[in-house]
Amino acid sequence: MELDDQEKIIAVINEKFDGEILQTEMLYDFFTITLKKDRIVPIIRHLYDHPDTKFQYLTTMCGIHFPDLNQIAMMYQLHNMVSNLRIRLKIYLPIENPTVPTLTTVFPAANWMERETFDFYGVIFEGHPNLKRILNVEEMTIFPLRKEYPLEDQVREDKNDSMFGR
Amino acid sequence: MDVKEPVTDQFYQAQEKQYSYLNLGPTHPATHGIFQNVLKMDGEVIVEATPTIGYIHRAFEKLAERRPYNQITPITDRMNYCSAPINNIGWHLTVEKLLGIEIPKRVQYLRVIIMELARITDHLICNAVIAVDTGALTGFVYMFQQRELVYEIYEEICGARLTSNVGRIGGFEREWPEKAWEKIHKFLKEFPVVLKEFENLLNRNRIFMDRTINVGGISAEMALSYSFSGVNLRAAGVDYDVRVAKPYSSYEDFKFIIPVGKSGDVYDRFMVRQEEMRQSLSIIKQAIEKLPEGPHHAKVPEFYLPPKEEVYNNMEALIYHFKIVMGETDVPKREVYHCVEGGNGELGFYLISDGGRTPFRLHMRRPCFIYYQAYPEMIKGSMLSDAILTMSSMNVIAGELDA
Amino acid sequence: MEDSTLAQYIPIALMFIVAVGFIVFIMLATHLVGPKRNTQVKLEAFESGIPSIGNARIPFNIKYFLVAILFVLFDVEVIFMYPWAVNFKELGLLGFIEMVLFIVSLLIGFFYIIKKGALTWDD
Amino acid sequence: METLANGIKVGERPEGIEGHGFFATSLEKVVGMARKNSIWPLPFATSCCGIEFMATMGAHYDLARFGSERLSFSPRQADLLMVMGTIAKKMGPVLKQVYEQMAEPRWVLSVGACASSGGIFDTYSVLQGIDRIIPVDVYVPGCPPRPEQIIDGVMKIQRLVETESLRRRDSAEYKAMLNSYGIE
Repeated sequence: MELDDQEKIIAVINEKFDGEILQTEMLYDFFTITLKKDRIVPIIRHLYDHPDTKFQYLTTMCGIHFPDLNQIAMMYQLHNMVSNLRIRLKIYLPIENPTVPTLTTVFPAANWMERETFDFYGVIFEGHPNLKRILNVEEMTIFPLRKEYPLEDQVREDKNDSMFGR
Repeated sequence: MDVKEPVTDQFYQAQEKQYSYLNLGPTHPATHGIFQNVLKMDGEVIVEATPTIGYIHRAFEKLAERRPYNQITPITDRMNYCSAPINNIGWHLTVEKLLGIEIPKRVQYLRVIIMELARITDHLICNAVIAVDTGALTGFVYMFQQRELVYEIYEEICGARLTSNVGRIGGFEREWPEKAWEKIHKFLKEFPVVLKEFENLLNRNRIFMDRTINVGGISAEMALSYSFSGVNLRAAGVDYDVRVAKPYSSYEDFKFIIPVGKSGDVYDRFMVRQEEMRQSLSIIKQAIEKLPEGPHHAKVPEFYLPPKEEVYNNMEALIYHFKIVMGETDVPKREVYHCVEGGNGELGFYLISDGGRTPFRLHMRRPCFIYYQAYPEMIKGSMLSDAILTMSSMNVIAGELDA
Repeated sequence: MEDSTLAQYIPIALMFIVAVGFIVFIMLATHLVGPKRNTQVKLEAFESGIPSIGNARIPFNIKYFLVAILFVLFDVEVIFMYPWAVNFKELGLLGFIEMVLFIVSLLIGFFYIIKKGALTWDD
Repeated sequence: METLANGIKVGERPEGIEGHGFFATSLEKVVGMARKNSIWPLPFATSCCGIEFMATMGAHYDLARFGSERLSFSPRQADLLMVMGTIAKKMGPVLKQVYEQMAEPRWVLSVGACASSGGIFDTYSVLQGIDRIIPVDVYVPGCPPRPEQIIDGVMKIQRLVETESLRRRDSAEYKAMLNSYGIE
């Protein structure tokens, strides 16, 4: 993605949301923009509609837990199929109450992706049609993908750690 | 009571409409996998479907955070187990992109050959299952026999039949044995004949066409809004294929067309897969003709296990060998996303490494998980038998659905 | 040999008894020999492993019932044609006319059904 | 395996008193032999082992040679519950329900490392082995096991079926074993 494309995208964002961009960098072939957390959906809607950018395909979305920063990052990847451009938007949420407005208004595909992120990281998506756990058992209380929870399930009795020299 | 007005009408309006609930549940022969749909039915017609998934959720993403980089390959081929080599090589391409390893041309061509073989087997099983769901049971047995031939090719190359764990970061673990080439040539000669037979059985078959044409269709806009990718998107009319949009592993050297459907129904998906199998065959032939000479792995000993005689003779190889086997190789602190054209869509790996021995975060873009959301939309108002046909034509694989 | 006509039927009766007897014997034997464990869970309805919701006995559309009954009706009509078809030659022209009358009377019923709209499926 | 005059090999028959034109043996042996060669499997196929089971049922390896041609997807007519693939915790109650609704006498074949012990997925969401919730008769190792291994597992089940006494299912220790799993 050449330089002028990057400027164009930054210009489009700054046109209506000046000061929202915290940092932009070029990671391999992905233009990554880190934004403030509260106006993410209007920005994505703006990128969706704007004739210069027209990012109308949500490739994927996931959460990332940074224990040392005490934050949960949300990563959205958008794709403009006509001009084959891909960008990645990142926002950082405090771990106490990670809440983000839902993206299902713009992309219906975000429905299950958000439910999965809620299931793994506990990020609350305001306005989501039915925000429930999708992959895990409903009665599960912890958010398993967070770093502080162990990988193995704790109720097993046969594989105690002495066997593995831990 | 007014005699002229028939009594039944009042009785009929008085009763509000009752629906029956059918459980297309986890253990159901028609779902070809483990997902559950509670169907709200009015007689035979489906009014509403509420899916429930996660019945074989195995926490791949958490598991990947505890394993060194070359030990994650066995996990990836348990995602879409119908075409395991594509997942493995997709993962290896991601790590090589992160490390910036330069892959020799020969390895890229070998990878293209085994990925196209895997694509053929994936489409084989899906088309055979569509045939089974419309009642043509014999098609499945013949198609599965072809899959056995490809299993034998996998055995020659990497020892395993289904979960192949093929290749390493940087190339293949050994040069492909002579027997593997023999079997590939035999497969290339035999398979088109059987594929032609299977097509004559089904393509212009009156029953098959009536059962599949404009059943479970989806428009291009709706497919894009639900982030479809792969065969289901191409059947809806959008010609997006990762091998052409973002060529990887020297796909740009080969000439192949992308079959595109019109109305996105089951018949289009079936035909797109049939044509893609033929395109894969032509890619394999081109790759075999233009196969360059050269090593079967890149010169990067700190990630690719050095050969044994080197390990015994010089010191660096011994250190590299020890670090790789103990999984202590440190990876620079970077973030990368790489996507591959999998059996049923764009299979992406979003990898963040924090310099340690295991990935900090690995998110897998699983095409099944994303496009299966549209299933309740697609079967609203259709008959029950069409709903089962739509599900098998979308090639939803449970392992990839709830990773 | 006055009971000869009756005697002819003994083999058929024997074959009938053996058939029915075999079925009864097998059912009884498996019932007695086979182990049984009628627990409460086992007697519940099996719905793909999930406790079933809703109730199956609800009023459903009349068209399903109509199609079934009409099939039975016309199937019985076909059964009457078998004896006629077997000795088609002996019955000659008279038998043929009788059968045509029989079929025409049922065809009238068929047109009535079509006009009445009993067979329209997607309302 | 004795061969007749015209070269046809005869399967091993249960021992019994043999005379001119008759053969007498205990009812148990006859019922055992009948059951052994007509097992109806319930393929509880969840993930990769399910695809390997398709290969076993395919023309190349053909499980039908051992008498289990007819798969029964409803537990009512199933004799052998073949659990193939990973069983997550969400799937546990479903498996227990299917097992309890199977008609007696019933056997369980746990195919693959995931079903037998959770396999490589030692994670928070996977049931570490189905013998935590239902009694298992034969375990088949492998991830996924080759079709020959699955067939070997079915042959071991056949040996169990043949030598099982008719009154085992009503005996006290069988009931105690079931109660230990919470199945009455």
